Amino acid sequence: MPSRQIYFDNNATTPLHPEVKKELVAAMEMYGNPSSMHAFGREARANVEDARHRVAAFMGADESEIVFTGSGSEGNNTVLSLFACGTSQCFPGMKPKIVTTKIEHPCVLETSQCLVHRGVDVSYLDVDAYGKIDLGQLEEYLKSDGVGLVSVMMANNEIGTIQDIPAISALAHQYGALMHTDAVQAFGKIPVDVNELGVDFLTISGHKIYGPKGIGALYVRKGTPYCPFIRGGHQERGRRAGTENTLGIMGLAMAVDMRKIEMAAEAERLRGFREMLREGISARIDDALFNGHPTDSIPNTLNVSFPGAEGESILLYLDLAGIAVSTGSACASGSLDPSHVLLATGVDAERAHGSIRISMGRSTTVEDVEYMLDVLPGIIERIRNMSTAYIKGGPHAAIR
Amino acid sequence: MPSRQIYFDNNATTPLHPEVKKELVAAMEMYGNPSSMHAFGREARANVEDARHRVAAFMGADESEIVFTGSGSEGNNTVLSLFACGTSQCFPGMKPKIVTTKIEHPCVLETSQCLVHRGVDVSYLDVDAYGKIDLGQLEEYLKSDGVGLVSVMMANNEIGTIQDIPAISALAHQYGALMHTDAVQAFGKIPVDVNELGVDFLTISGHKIYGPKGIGALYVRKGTPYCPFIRGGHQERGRRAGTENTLGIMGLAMAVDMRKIEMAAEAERLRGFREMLREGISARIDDALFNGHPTDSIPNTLNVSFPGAEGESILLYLDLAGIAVSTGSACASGSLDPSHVLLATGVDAERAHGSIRISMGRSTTVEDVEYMLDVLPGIIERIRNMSTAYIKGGPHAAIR
Amino acid sequence: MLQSGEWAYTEKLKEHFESPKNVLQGNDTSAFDGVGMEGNLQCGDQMMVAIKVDKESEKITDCQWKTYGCASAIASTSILSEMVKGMTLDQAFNISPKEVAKELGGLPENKIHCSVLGDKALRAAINDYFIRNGMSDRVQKVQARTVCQCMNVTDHDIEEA
Ligand SMILES: Cc1ncc(COP(=O)(O)O)c(C=O)c1O
Ligand SMILES: Cc1ncc(COP(=O)(O)O)c(C=O)c1O
Ligand code: FES
Ligand code: FES
Repeated sequence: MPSRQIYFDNNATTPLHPEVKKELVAAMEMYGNPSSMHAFGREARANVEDARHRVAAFMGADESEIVFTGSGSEGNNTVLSLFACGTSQCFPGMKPKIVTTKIEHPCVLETSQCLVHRGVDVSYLDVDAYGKIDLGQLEEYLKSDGVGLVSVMMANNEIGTIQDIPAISALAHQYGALMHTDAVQAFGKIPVDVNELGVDFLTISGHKIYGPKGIGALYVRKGTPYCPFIRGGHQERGRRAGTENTLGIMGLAMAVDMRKIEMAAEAERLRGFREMLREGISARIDDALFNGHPTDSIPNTLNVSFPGAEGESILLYLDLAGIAVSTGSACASGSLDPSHVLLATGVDAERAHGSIRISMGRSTTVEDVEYMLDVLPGIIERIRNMSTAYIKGGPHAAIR
Repeated sequence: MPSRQIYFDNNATTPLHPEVKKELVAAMEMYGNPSSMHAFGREARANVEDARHRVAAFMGADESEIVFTGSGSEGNNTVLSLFACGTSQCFPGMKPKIVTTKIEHPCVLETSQCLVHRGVDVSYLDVDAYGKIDLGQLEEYLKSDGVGLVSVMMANNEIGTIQDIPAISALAHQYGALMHTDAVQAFGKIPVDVNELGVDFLTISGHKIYGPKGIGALYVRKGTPYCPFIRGGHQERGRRAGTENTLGIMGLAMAVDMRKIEMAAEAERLRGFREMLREGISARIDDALFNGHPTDSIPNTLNVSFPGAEGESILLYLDLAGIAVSTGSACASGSLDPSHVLLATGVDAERAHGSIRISMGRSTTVEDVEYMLDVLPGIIERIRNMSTAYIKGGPHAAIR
Repeated sequence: MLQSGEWAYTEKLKEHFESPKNVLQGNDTSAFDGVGMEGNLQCGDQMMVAIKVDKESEKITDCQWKTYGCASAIASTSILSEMVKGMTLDQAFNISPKEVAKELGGLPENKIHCSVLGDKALRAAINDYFIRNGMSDRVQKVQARTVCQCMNVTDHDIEEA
């Protein structure tokens, strides 16, 4: 075991907040089914509804607009699948046409691909070099008529780039489309208010905000057509079947409460660390290329490519030094394709393959950042010395 | 608060096993994402795969055949939805015709109804007075050709009746259909072995076996065509997207381990208690009518109707006495329709409305049973005295 | 974490459910001046209300009832039977389910319909009184139940498990 263990992979998942742990331990004693009428059930119901209220409040929503889900992926699947609902009974006036982007999370992209087999038309917006979509292109798609849903993620998980959701919502609504944003990476890192954003649907996930894994929430604006994805019971007002995950729900609400307290100061601090990292890396490593938007970005995330060094090697050498990061590429998830997000920003496959994502969190210290800056240059140098692909100041240097 | 609190609603949900609580507390310290390559991720991965192995082993399955889900409802939705997959790529040779029963859980019945809008043909088998399906009727449906799936629950949640799954599987396979069983209520109460049952799919849920809510597992026999329901990442070998609920998965595995140890002796004990209840109720209360099969039934469950006494009133008077039961009727769920299960067994609406379900669990004691037998007769008498509907020894008495 | 687990309904409702007032003992209603029956067992709710009336003042002097119904039906009819004593037939006829629910301190949304039944049975009893006493002209139609009440219930919140 390395002497230090530093976790720079908070966009993948986060440790439980100490207050969440406490809440979970307390909640373990409560076991009623919120749907039961007896005392055990009523206690569970009261706690679930209290949690719903707290989650809703932090995003400016009404509690009736919150549906608890089993994950961010489920939330996104739920929204997209609405547009393939086979019956006009449950989703009247549904227009089976979706516009989304090339840089969405796989749970949006793969669901979209499946929906095509179910008669839904899907278009993918391009992004610029910073990962931002173009409102002009969106408007063109919207003009072609019949778009039922625009789904654009609020902040990208790999490069951190934040989209202008209020403007996108306004445009979508102007053309009669509904608006969804996957806010899994934005929620709890930057302010998220459903009314300021103007969205009809918004997805969040517990484990990205120091809450439990396996719990999420979906915001559904009052009056928006809806059809359950997991069908069955009357749980969640008939919007999501399955006995409520009371432990997860109470843990999520506590995580949200803590975000409310900690988010602003933490963002400030992490933004400072990120600039330390950016400057330190630039100063100590040749030809480092930063990916994503330099400022319109969630404060904890820094994505950087090192031409000539393959991402997975960097990840594993860092791991040996006790530092956990992820590769921008999907290698980590078992595929060898370079990151679809980086490719969409127009970088070449080599740069995409040679990237790592550093994602900090609430426990990140200045010492962690300094240790990273001490360790990383040696690792990159070592890999590049082994590499067939690195020529110092080579073609990449020019586009830095 | 009443002086005693007795929980007779274990079919709705169960308290966490003390060992599961311990496991959850330990697991809270582990937070890596099992998909991450670094040390944090590898630790989580190892724990998830260990859990998968243990869950698989207890049902005689191979670990590669287990997909962790977010609930029993999700598992059932997943299996049924396969048969509406719009593309032959992911589900070749799919025959969009399902045969199920009239007494399934709402998550099967409502999903079936939705699939009809997606081009799937669904038939519902009748049941006899004990809640058993008729193999002859099943064979007739199968003969009419093109049935892709037979889905029959192993044990019913309301009346406890157990179906002859091995015979049903054999018949399904004889006619080229796949076989699914919803074993949410059977698993952990009676032996469940996927090979003895001969099923291709089998659904379980954590919170019915003293494990966490919001976690379940789906058995998918090797080589069976499959298409993910929640789409996205590569998690669960591409069979279920969403960051793995590590806490839930580890809790589920521990719950399964405990079932392995406790199930057999507990079944014996609860069967005894059930007969005590049945005899005591018969002796002390006029015209009590028992629902479900007298012997082919999960050992913890007793469903009984009291003509002239409405189920919700019984439930709430029992609640005032500190005893938690559920109504067989769906009244408790805010809907006034009488239980679809009881109606399917051929009882009239009044008997269906006047039923309660007593479902015992691992902590049930003989004192609990005696207290119930002390309290229940007075409550029924009281309600019947207020009732417009009870005539002692009336029409119902004859059919007892 | 909330330490709830207390009775979901109001104290008042709980009180009337625990000790319902004016339940008719036995099945004999011959001593009463008007009897009304509403609902049916198929829907899981049936209500019978019997009243005694002072002919002179047309005031209700006694009101007893029986029900096949849930806690809300029991409690709301119990409280209704208290409310109408001393009222004239016209006053009693015009009590709305809302007033009954208010008297109980409120009812959950999905239980409002349960309180309607007692009310309807009371009106039927009043109409019965008019018919028995040759005042058929005073019979007011109780709003016809075209669809079964049960179908209109908002059934989300809670679910069987
Ligand atoms: C027979 C049966 N199937 C499925 C389910 C659904 O399980 P879950 O609550 O985990 O979604 C239940 C219980 O709720 C059940 O009793
Ligand atoms: C942007 C984004 N959307 C959705 C998800 C999926 O969330 P979950 O793992 O809770 O399914 C993730 C993370 O995995 C994500 O980063
Ligand atoms: S009814 Fe099937 S998706 Fe809406
Ligand atoms: S590809 Fe969409 S359901 Fe199989």
